[in-house]
Amino acid sequence: MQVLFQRKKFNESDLINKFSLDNKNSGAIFSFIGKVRPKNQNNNVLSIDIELYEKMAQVQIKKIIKKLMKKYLIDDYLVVHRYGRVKPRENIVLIVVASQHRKESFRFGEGLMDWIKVKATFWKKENYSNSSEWVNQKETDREFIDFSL
Amino acid sequence: MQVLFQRKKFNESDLINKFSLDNKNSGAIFSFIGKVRPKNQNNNVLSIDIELYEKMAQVQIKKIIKKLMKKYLIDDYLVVHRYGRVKPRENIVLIVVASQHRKESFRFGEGLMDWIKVKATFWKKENYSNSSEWVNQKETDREFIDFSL
Amino acid sequence: MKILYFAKLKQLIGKSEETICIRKKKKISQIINELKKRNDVYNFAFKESNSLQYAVNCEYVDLDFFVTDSDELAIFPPVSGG
Amino acid sequence: MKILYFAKLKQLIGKSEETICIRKKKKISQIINELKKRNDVYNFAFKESNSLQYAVNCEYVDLDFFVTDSDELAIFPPVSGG
Repeated sequence: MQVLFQRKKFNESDLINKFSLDNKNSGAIFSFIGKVRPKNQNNNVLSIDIELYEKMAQVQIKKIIKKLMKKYLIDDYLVVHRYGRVKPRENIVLIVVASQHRKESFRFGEGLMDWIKVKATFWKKENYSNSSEWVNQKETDREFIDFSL
Repeated sequence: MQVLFQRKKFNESDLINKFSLDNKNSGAIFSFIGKVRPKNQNNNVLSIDIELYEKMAQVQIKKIIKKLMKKYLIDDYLVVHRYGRVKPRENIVLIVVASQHRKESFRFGEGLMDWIKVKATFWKKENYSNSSEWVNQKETDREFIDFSL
Repeated sequence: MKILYFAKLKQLIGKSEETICIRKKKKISQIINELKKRNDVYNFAFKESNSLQYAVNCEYVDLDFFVTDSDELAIFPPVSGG
Repeated sequence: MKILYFAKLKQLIGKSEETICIRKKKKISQIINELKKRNDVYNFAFKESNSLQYAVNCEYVDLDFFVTDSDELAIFPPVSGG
Protein backbone atom coordinates (compact mmCIF):
# COMPACT_ATOMS: atom_id res chain seq x y z
CA MET A 1 0.00 0.00 0.00
CA GLN A 2 2.45 2.60 -1.20
CA VAL A 3 2.39 5.77 -3.26
CA LEU A 4 5.90 6.72 -4.38
CA PHE A 5 7.09 9.76 -6.29
CA GLN A 6 10.63 9.55 -7.57
CA ARG A 7 13.05 11.10 -10.05
CA LYS A 8 14.82 7.84 -10.77
CA LYS A 9 13.84 5.39 -13.47
CA PHE A 10 12.31 2.22 -12.14
CA ASN A 11 12.19 -1.28 -13.54
CA GLU A 12 8.50 -1.97 -13.77
CA SER A 13 8.82 -5.73 -14.02
CA ASP A 14 11.01 -5.97 -10.92
CA LEU A 15 8.36 -4.03 -9.04
CA ILE A 16 5.51 -6.14 -10.44
CA ASN A 17 7.42 -9.29 -9.58
CA LYS A 18 8.08 -8.19 -6.03
CA PHE A 19 4.48 -7.06 -5.66
CA SER A 20 3.18 -10.39 -6.91
CA LEU A 21 5.43 -12.27 -4.47
CA ASP A 22 4.27 -10.01 -1.64
CA ASN A 23 0.68 -10.92 -2.54
CA LYS A 24 1.05 -14.65 -2.91
CA ASN A 25 -2.53 -15.39 -1.97
CA SER A 26 -4.20 -12.99 -4.38
CA GLY A 27 -5.89 -14.46 -7.42
CA ALA A 28 -5.51 -11.42 -9.65
CA ILE A 29 -2.72 -8.92 -10.29
CA PHE A 30 -3.53 -5.94 -12.48
CA SER A 31 -0.85 -3.60 -13.70
CA PHE A 32 -0.62 -0.51 -15.83
CA ILE A 33 2.53 1.16 -17.08
CA GLY A 34 2.44 4.61 -18.65
CA LYS A 35 5.45 5.50 -20.79
CA VAL A 36 6.71 8.55 -22.67
CA ARG A 37 5.83 8.27 -26.33
CA PRO A 38 8.62 9.45 -28.64
CA LYS A 39 6.19 11.42 -30.80
CA ASN A 40 3.23 13.63 -30.06
CA GLN A 41 1.32 14.73 -33.16
CA ASN A 42 4.35 14.52 -35.45
CA ASN A 43 6.61 16.36 -33.06
CA ASN A 44 9.66 14.43 -31.92
CA VAL A 45 9.71 14.55 -28.15
CA LEU A 46 13.32 14.73 -26.93
CA SER A 47 12.41 14.63 -23.26
CA ILE A 48 9.67 15.66 -20.90
CA ASP A 49 9.89 17.55 -17.64
CA ILE A 50 7.40 16.60 -15.00
CA GLU A 51 6.65 19.17 -12.33
CA LEU A 52 5.15 18.02 -9.05
CA TYR A 53 3.32 19.59 -6.13
CA GLU A 54 4.21 16.69 -3.91
CA LYS A 55 2.20 17.34 -0.78
CA MET A 56 -1.03 17.82 -2.71
CA ALA A 57 -0.43 14.88 -5.04
CA GLN A 58 -0.07 12.63 -2.00
CA VAL A 59 -3.23 14.04 -0.42
CA GLN A 60 -5.25 13.68 -3.62
CA ILE A 61 -4.10 10.17 -4.49
CA LYS A 62 -4.63 8.91 -0.94
CA LYS A 63 -8.11 10.42 -0.98
CA ILE A 64 -9.02 8.65 -4.22
CA ILE A 65 -7.58 5.39 -2.95
CA LYS A 66 -9.66 5.65 0.20
CA LYS A 67 -12.81 6.07 -1.86
CA LEU A 68 -11.92 3.25 -4.23
CA MET A 69 -11.12 0.91 -1.33
CA LYS A 70 -14.59 1.46 0.09
CA LYS A 71 -16.07 0.39 -3.22
CA TYR A 72 -13.74 -2.41 -4.32
CA LEU A 73 -12.27 -5.18 -2.23
CA ILE A 74 -8.57 -5.35 -2.98
CA ASP A 75 -5.59 -6.89 -1.21
CA ASP A 76 -2.87 -4.38 -2.02
CA TYR A 77 -1.78 -1.59 -4.37
CA LEU A 78 1.37 0.19 -5.46
CA VAL A 79 1.61 3.50 -7.28
CA VAL A 80 4.90 4.89 -8.58
CA HIS A 81 4.98 8.20 -10.45
CA ARG A 82 8.11 9.92 -11.67
CA TYR A 83 8.92 13.60 -11.79
CA GLY A 84 11.80 15.62 -13.19
CA ARG A 85 13.30 14.86 -16.59
CA VAL A 86 12.06 11.73 -18.31
CA LYS A 87 13.20 10.42 -21.69
CA PRO A 88 11.07 8.93 -24.46
CA ARG A 89 10.28 5.23 -23.94
CA GLU A 90 10.96 5.50 -20.21
CA ASN A 91 8.15 4.77 -17.80
CA ILE A 92 6.30 7.59 -16.06
CA VAL A 93 3.75 5.81 -13.95
CA LEU A 94 3.12 2.32 -12.62
CA ILE A 95 -0.03 1.09 -10.91
CA VAL A 96 -0.22 -2.46 -9.59
CA VAL A 97 -3.25 -3.88 -7.80
CA ALA A 98 -3.84 -7.28 -6.19
CA SER A 99 -7.26 -8.74 -5.44
CA GLN A 100 -9.00 -12.06 -4.99
CA HIS A 101 -11.12 -11.66 -8.13
CA ARG A 102 -10.09 -9.87 -11.27
CA LYS A 103 -12.88 -7.31 -11.58
CA GLU A 104 -11.94 -5.60 -8.33
CA SER A 105 -8.38 -5.09 -9.54
CA PHE A 106 -9.52 -3.82 -12.91
CA ARG A 107 -12.01 -1.33 -11.48
CA PHE A 108 -9.63 -0.14 -8.79
CA GLY A 109 -6.63 0.19 -11.10
CA GLU A 110 -8.48 1.87 -13.92
CA GLY A 111 -10.43 4.15 -11.58
CA LEU A 112 -7.24 5.16 -9.82
CA MET A 113 -5.51 5.99 -13.10
CA ASP A 114 -8.54 7.99 -14.26
CA TRP A 115 -8.50 10.08 -11.10
CA ILE A 116 -4.73 10.56 -11.11
CA LYS A 117 -5.06 12.03 -14.61
CA VAL A 118 -7.33 14.84 -13.41
CA LYS A 119 -6.50 15.29 -9.72
CA ALA A 120 -2.87 14.43 -9.02
CA THR A 121 -0.74 17.57 -9.18
CA PHE A 122 1.74 16.67 -11.90
CA TRP A 123 2.38 18.75 -15.01
CA LYS A 124 4.18 17.61 -18.12
CA LYS A 125 6.23 19.80 -20.42
CA GLU A 126 7.37 18.29 -23.70
CA ASN A 127 10.76 19.35 -25.04
CA TYR A 128 11.21 19.36 -28.81
CA SER A 129 14.39 20.21 -30.72
CA ASN A 130 13.73 23.98 -30.87
CA SER A 131 10.95 24.56 -28.39
CA SER A 132 8.97 23.13 -25.53
CA GLU A 133 5.33 23.06 -24.63
CA TRP A 134 3.20 22.37 -21.57
CA VAL A 135 0.87 19.43 -22.10
CA ASN A 136 -2.82 20.20 -21.82
CA GLN A 137 -5.15 18.04 -19.81
CA LYS A 138 -7.27 15.97 -22.18
CA GLU A 139 -10.98 16.74 -22.35
CA THR A 140 -11.65 12.99 -22.47
CA ASP A 141 -9.77 12.40 -19.23
CA ARG A 142 -12.30 14.50 -17.38
CA GLU A 143 -15.10 12.44 -18.85
CA PHE A 144 -13.67 9.14 -17.65
CA ILE A 145 -13.78 9.83 -13.95
CA ASP A 146 -16.48 8.25 -11.86
CA PHE A 147 -18.06 11.07 -9.88
CA SER A 148 -20.22 8.66 -7.90
CA LEU A 149 -17.19 7.96 -5.74
CA MET B 1 0.80 -10.96 -31.17
CA GLN B 2 0.97 -14.41 -29.62
CA VAL B 3 -1.36 -16.83 -27.87
CA LEU B 4 0.62 -19.49 -26.02
CA PHE B 5 -0.60 -22.52 -24.11
CA GLN B 6 2.02 -24.23 -21.99
CA ARG B 7 2.47 -26.68 -19.14
CA LYS B 8 5.52 -24.90 -17.77
CA LYS B 9 5.46 -22.14 -15.20
CA PHE B 10 6.36 -18.77 -16.64
CA ASN B 11 7.90 -15.72 -15.05
CA GLU B 12 5.29 -13.05 -15.63
CA SER B 13 7.60 -10.13 -15.05
CA ASP B 14 10.21 -11.39 -17.52
CA LEU B 15 7.46 -11.63 -20.11
CA ILE B 16 6.06 -8.20 -19.28
CA ASN B 17 9.55 -6.72 -19.40
CA LYS B 18 10.32 -8.26 -22.79
CA PHE B 19 6.91 -7.21 -24.10
CA SER B 20 7.46 -3.64 -22.92
CA LEU B 21 10.87 -3.52 -24.61
CA ASP B 22 9.38 -4.96 -27.81
CA ASN B 23 6.84 -2.13 -27.73
CA LYS B 24 9.13 0.78 -27.01
CA ASN B 25 6.94 3.31 -28.73
CA SER B 26 3.69 2.45 -26.98
CA GLY B 27 2.43 4.84 -24.33
CA ALA B 28 0.49 2.28 -22.31
CA ILE B 29 1.15 -1.29 -21.21
CA PHE B 30 -1.70 -3.14 -19.50
CA SER B 31 -1.19 -6.48 -17.86
CA PHE B 32 -3.26 -8.99 -15.97
CA ILE B 33 -2.00 -12.03 -14.12
CA GLY B 34 -4.39 -14.71 -12.87
CA LYS B 35 -3.00 -16.97 -10.15
CA VAL B 36 -4.17 -20.04 -8.26
CA ARG B 37 -5.60 -19.05 -4.91
CA PRO B 38 -4.62 -21.40 -2.09
CA LYS B 39 -8.16 -21.47 -0.74
CA ASN B 40 -11.57 -21.71 -2.31
CA GLN B 41 -14.44 -21.31 0.12
CA ASN B 42 -12.49 -22.64 3.08
CA ASN B 43 -11.14 -25.62 1.17
CA ASN B 44 -7.38 -25.81 0.97
CA VAL B 45 -6.50 -26.24 -2.67
CA LEU B 46 -3.44 -28.49 -3.00
CA SER B 47 -3.23 -28.20 -6.76
CA ILE B 48 -5.40 -27.69 -9.78
CA ASP B 49 -5.49 -29.63 -13.02
CA ILE B 50 -6.31 -27.66 -16.12
CA GLU B 51 -7.69 -29.56 -19.07
CA LEU B 52 -7.44 -28.02 -22.51
CA TYR B 53 -9.07 -28.52 -25.89
CA GLU B 54 -6.21 -26.81 -27.62
CA LYS B 55 -7.39 -26.45 -31.18
CA MET B 56 -10.69 -24.89 -30.14
CA ALA B 57 -9.13 -22.63 -27.52
CA GLN B 58 -6.83 -21.19 -30.20
CA VAL B 59 -9.75 -20.71 -32.60
CA GLN B 60 -11.93 -19.05 -29.98
CA ILE B 61 -9.26 -16.73 -28.59
CA LYS B 62 -8.11 -15.66 -32.06
CA LYS B 63 -11.72 -14.96 -32.99
CA ILE B 64 -12.25 -12.73 -29.94
CA ILE B 65 -8.97 -10.95 -30.56
CA LYS B 66 -9.98 -10.23 -34.13
CA LYS B 67 -13.22 -8.65 -32.94
CA LEU B 68 -11.50 -6.65 -30.21
CA MET B 69 -8.86 -5.38 -32.65
CA LYS B 70 -11.57 -3.99 -34.90
CA LYS B 71 -12.93 -2.03 -31.98
CA TYR B 72 -9.78 -0.96 -30.14
CA LEU B 73 -6.56 0.37 -31.59
CA ILE B 74 -3.73 -1.53 -29.96
CA ASP B 75 -0.06 -2.06 -30.83
CA ASP B 76 0.48 -5.60 -29.58
CA TYR B 77 -0.81 -8.34 -27.27
CA LEU B 78 0.44 -11.48 -25.59
CA VAL B 79 -1.67 -14.22 -24.01
CA VAL B 80 -0.16 -17.10 -22.06
CA HIS B 81 -2.40 -19.73 -20.47
CA ARG B 82 -1.17 -22.81 -18.67
CA TYR B 83 -2.64 -26.28 -18.62
CA GLY B 84 -1.82 -29.46 -16.73
CA ARG B 85 -1.04 -29.40 -13.03
CA VAL B 86 -0.67 -25.99 -11.42
CA LYS B 87 0.14 -25.29 -7.79
CA PRO B 88 -1.38 -22.65 -5.50
CA ARG B 89 0.19 -19.20 -5.94
CA GLU B 90 1.48 -20.09 -9.39
CA ASN B 91 0.26 -18.10 -12.34
CA ILE B 92 -2.37 -19.52 -14.68
CA VAL B 93 -2.88 -16.78 -17.21
CA LEU B 94 -1.10 -13.67 -18.39
CA ILE B 95 -2.49 -11.02 -20.71
CA VAL B 96 -0.33 -8.08 -21.77
CA VAL B 97 -1.50 -5.36 -24.13
CA ALA B 98 0.33 -2.34 -25.58
CA SER B 99 -1.37 0.72 -27.01
CA GLN B 100 -0.79 4.40 -27.61
CA HIS B 101 -3.45 5.51 -25.12
CA ARG B 102 -4.39 3.68 -21.97
CA LYS B 103 -8.11 3.17 -22.53
CA GLU B 104 -7.55 0.98 -25.58
CA SER B 105 -5.30 -1.35 -23.60
CA PHE B 106 -7.74 -1.50 -20.70
CA ARG B 107 -10.76 -2.26 -22.87
CA PHE B 108 -8.90 -4.77 -24.98
CA GLY B 109 -7.27 -6.58 -22.06
CA GLU B 110 -10.35 -6.70 -19.89
CA GLY B 111 -12.61 -7.67 -22.80
CA LEU B 112 -10.21 -10.42 -23.81
CA MET B 113 -10.12 -11.82 -20.29
CA ASP B 114 -13.92 -11.69 -20.05
CA TRP B 115 -14.30 -13.68 -23.25
CA ILE B 116 -11.59 -16.17 -22.36
CA LYS B 117 -13.52 -16.94 -19.18
CA VAL B 118 -16.60 -18.09 -21.09
CA LYS B 119 -15.30 -19.20 -24.50
CA ALA B 120 -11.77 -20.57 -24.23
CA THR B 121 -11.88 -24.35 -23.78
CA PHE B 122 -10.07 -24.78 -20.49
CA TRP B 123 -11.49 -26.62 -17.48
CA LYS B 124 -10.16 -26.45 -13.95
CA LYS B 125 -10.33 -29.21 -11.39
CA GLU B 126 -9.37 -28.36 -7.84
CA ASN B 127 -7.60 -31.03 -5.79
CA TYR B 128 -8.15 -31.00 -2.03
CA SER B 129 -6.58 -33.33 0.53
CA ASN B 130 -9.23 -36.05 0.21
CA SER B 131 -11.18 -35.17 -2.90
CA SER B 132 -11.24 -33.11 -6.03
CA GLU B 133 -13.88 -31.05 -7.77
CA TRP B 134 -14.45 -29.55 -11.19
CA VAL B 135 -14.78 -25.79 -11.03
CA ASN B 136 -18.07 -24.38 -12.27
CA GLN B 137 -18.21 -21.44 -14.60
CA LYS B 138 -19.31 -18.37 -12.70
CA GLU B 139 -22.71 -16.92 -13.48
CA THR B 140 -21.19 -13.44 -13.25
CA ASP B 141 -18.58 -14.24 -15.87
CA ARG B 142 -21.32 -14.72 -18.44
CA GLU B 143 -22.74 -11.32 -17.54
CA PHE B 144 -19.46 -9.50 -18.11
CA ILE B 145 -19.05 -10.28 -21.77
CA ASP B 146 -19.78 -7.63 -24.33
CA PHE B 147 -22.13 -9.20 -26.84
CA SER B 148 -22.02 -6.16 -29.09
CA LEU B 149 -18.68 -7.44 -30.38
CA MET C 1 -18.04 -38.63 -36.88
CA LYS C 2 -15.52 -37.98 -34.13
CA ILE C 3 -16.94 -37.00 -30.74
CA LEU C 4 -14.68 -35.44 -28.10
CA TYR C 5 -15.52 -35.32 -24.40
CA PHE C 6 -13.89 -33.00 -21.90
CA ALA C 7 -13.59 -32.39 -18.19
CA LYS C 8 -16.31 -33.89 -15.99
CA LEU C 9 -18.10 -35.38 -18.99
CA LYS C 10 -14.94 -37.21 -20.06
CA GLN C 11 -14.61 -38.49 -16.51
CA LEU C 12 -18.22 -39.70 -16.40
CA ILE C 13 -18.11 -41.40 -19.78
CA GLY C 14 -14.64 -42.77 -19.15
CA LYS C 15 -13.10 -41.80 -22.46
CA SER C 16 -11.96 -38.67 -24.21
CA GLU C 17 -13.16 -39.52 -27.70
CA GLU C 18 -14.99 -41.99 -29.86
CA THR C 19 -16.15 -42.29 -33.44
CA ILE C 20 -19.72 -42.90 -34.50
CA CYS C 21 -21.04 -43.33 -37.98
CA ILE C 22 -23.84 -41.07 -39.21
CA ARG C 23 -25.15 -41.58 -42.73
CA LYS C 24 -26.90 -38.29 -43.32
CA LYS C 25 -27.01 -35.03 -41.43
CA LYS C 26 -28.42 -35.28 -37.96
CA LYS C 27 -29.27 -32.88 -35.15
CA ILE C 28 -26.94 -32.97 -32.15
CA SER C 29 -29.94 -33.51 -29.87
CA GLN C 30 -30.76 -36.68 -31.81
CA ILE C 31 -27.21 -37.94 -31.38
CA ILE C 32 -27.39 -37.28 -27.65
CA ASN C 33 -30.65 -39.23 -27.43
CA GLU C 34 -29.09 -42.17 -29.20
CA LEU C 35 -26.04 -42.08 -26.93
CA LYS C 36 -28.25 -41.96 -23.84
CA LYS C 37 -29.97 -45.18 -24.95
CA ARG C 38 -26.66 -47.04 -24.99
CA ASN C 39 -26.39 -47.62 -21.26
CA ASP C 40 -26.70 -46.11 -17.78
CA VAL C 41 -23.29 -44.45 -17.99
CA TYR C 42 -24.22 -42.42 -21.07
CA ASN C 43 -27.74 -41.86 -19.78
CA PHE C 44 -26.34 -40.38 -16.58
CA ALA C 45 -23.61 -38.37 -18.29
CA PHE C 46 -26.10 -36.66 -20.61
CA LYS C 47 -28.86 -36.31 -18.02
CA GLU C 48 -28.52 -32.55 -18.07
CA SER C 49 -27.70 -32.16 -21.71
CA ASN C 50 -29.02 -28.60 -21.66
CA SER C 51 -26.31 -27.48 -19.30
CA LEU C 52 -23.58 -28.95 -21.49
CA GLN C 53 -21.93 -27.06 -24.32
CA TYR C 54 -21.52 -28.22 -27.90
CA ALA C 55 -19.00 -27.28 -30.54
CA VAL C 56 -18.68 -28.41 -34.12
CA ASN C 57 -15.29 -27.93 -35.71
CA CYS C 58 -14.27 -25.58 -32.87
CA GLU C 59 -17.32 -23.30 -33.09
CA TYR C 60 -20.02 -23.19 -30.43
CA VAL C 61 -23.40 -24.48 -31.64
CA ASP C 62 -26.64 -25.48 -29.95
CA LEU C 63 -28.48 -28.78 -29.72
CA ASP C 64 -30.46 -28.05 -32.89
CA PHE C 65 -27.35 -27.85 -35.03
CA PHE C 66 -27.03 -30.44 -37.82
CA VAL C 67 -23.80 -32.40 -38.10
CA THR C 68 -22.50 -34.74 -40.79
CA ASP C 69 -20.04 -37.63 -40.61
CA SER C 70 -17.03 -35.46 -41.44
CA ASP C 71 -17.60 -33.07 -38.52
CA GLU C 72 -15.81 -33.04 -35.20
CA LEU C 73 -18.30 -32.70 -32.37
CA ALA C 74 -17.04 -31.66 -28.94
CA ILE C 75 -19.23 -31.90 -25.84
CA PHE C 76 -18.25 -30.42 -22.49
CA PRO C 77 -19.43 -28.56 -19.38
CA PRO C 78 -19.16 -24.75 -19.47
CA VAL C 79 -15.50 -23.77 -19.56
CA SER C 80 -13.74 -22.56 -16.41
CA GLY C 81 -10.27 -21.39 -17.42
CA GLY C 82 -8.51 -18.09 -16.89
CA MET D 1 -0.74 33.79 3.07
CA LYS D 2 1.53 31.64 0.97
CA ILE D 3 0.69 31.36 -2.72
CA LEU D 4 2.23 28.62 -4.85
CA TYR D 5 2.39 28.72 -8.64
CA PHE D 6 2.98 25.70 -10.84
CA ALA D 7 3.77 24.76 -14.43
CA LYS D 8 2.98 27.34 -17.08
CA LEU D 9 1.69 29.80 -14.49
CA LYS D 10 4.95 29.64 -12.55
CA GLN D 11 6.80 30.22 -15.82
CA LEU D 12 4.64 33.26 -16.70
CA ILE D 13 4.87 34.85 -13.28
CA GLY D 14 8.55 33.99 -12.94
CA LYS D 15 8.41 32.55 -9.44
CA SER D 16 7.14 29.47 -7.72
CA GLU D 17 5.80 31.11 -4.57
CA GLU D 18 5.21 34.33 -2.73
CA THR D 19 3.62 35.48 0.47
CA ILE D 20 0.88 38.08 0.69
CA CYS D 21 -0.77 39.42 3.78
CA ILE D 22 -4.55 39.23 4.12
CA ARG D 23 -6.15 40.64 7.22
CA LYS D 24 -9.54 38.95 7.11
CA LYS D 25 -10.99 36.17 5.01
CA LYS D 26 -11.12 36.91 1.32
CA LYS D 27 -12.46 35.20 -1.77
CA ILE D 28 -9.83 33.75 -4.07
CA SER D 29 -11.37 35.72 -6.97
CA GLN D 30 -10.69 38.93 -5.05
CA ILE D 31 -7.07 37.97 -4.50
CA ILE D 32 -6.68 37.23 -8.20
CA ASN D 33 -8.11 40.64 -9.06
CA GLU D 34 -5.65 42.34 -6.77
CA LEU D 35 -2.73 40.38 -8.22
CA LYS D 36 -3.82 41.29 -11.75
CA LYS D 37 -3.64 44.97 -10.86
CA ARG D 38 0.01 44.68 -9.87
CA ASN D 39 1.46 44.72 -13.38
CA ASP D 40 1.21 43.39 -16.93
CA VAL D 41 2.91 40.12 -16.02
CA TYR D 42 0.29 39.20 -13.43
CA ASN D 43 -2.50 40.61 -15.56
CA PHE D 44 -1.45 38.39 -18.44
CA ALA D 45 -0.82 35.32 -16.27
CA PHE D 46 -4.32 35.49 -14.76
CA LYS D 47 -6.06 36.55 -17.94
CA GLU D 48 -7.92 33.28 -18.13
CA SER D 49 -8.37 32.75 -14.43
CA ASN D 50 -11.39 30.54 -15.06
CA SER D 51 -9.30 27.91 -16.77
CA LEU D 52 -6.85 27.75 -13.88
CA GLN D 53 -7.29 25.48 -10.90
CA TYR D 54 -7.19 26.48 -7.25
CA ALA D 55 -6.35 24.49 -4.16
CA VAL D 56 -6.34 25.50 -0.53
CA ASN D 57 -4.30 23.32 1.79
CA CYS D 58 -4.14 20.60 -0.87
CA GLU D 59 -7.88 20.46 -1.58
CA TYR D 60 -9.43 21.68 -4.81
CA VAL D 61 -11.68 24.73 -4.37
CA ASP D 62 -13.27 27.24 -6.72
CA LEU D 63 -12.81 30.98 -7.12
CA ASP D 64 -15.57 31.73 -4.60
CA PHE D 65 -13.73 29.99 -1.79
CA PHE D 66 -12.69 32.15 1.18
CA VAL D 67 -9.09 32.00 2.38
CA THR D 68 -7.40 33.37 5.47
CA ASP D 69 -3.81 34.36 6.11
CA SER D 70 -2.83 30.94 7.46
CA ASP D 71 -3.92 29.07 4.33
CA GLU D 72 -1.71 27.81 1.55
CA LEU D 73 -3.19 28.71 -1.81
CA ALA D 74 -1.95 26.88 -4.90
CA ILE D 75 -2.80 28.05 -8.41
CA PHE D 76 -2.04 26.05 -11.52
CA PRO D 77 -3.28 24.96 -14.94
CA PRO D 78 -5.21 21.68 -15.08
CA VAL D 79 -2.89 18.82 -14.20
CA SER D 80 -1.41 16.59 -16.90
CA GLY D 81 0.43 13.77 -15.18
CA GLY D 82 0.14 10.02 -15.54
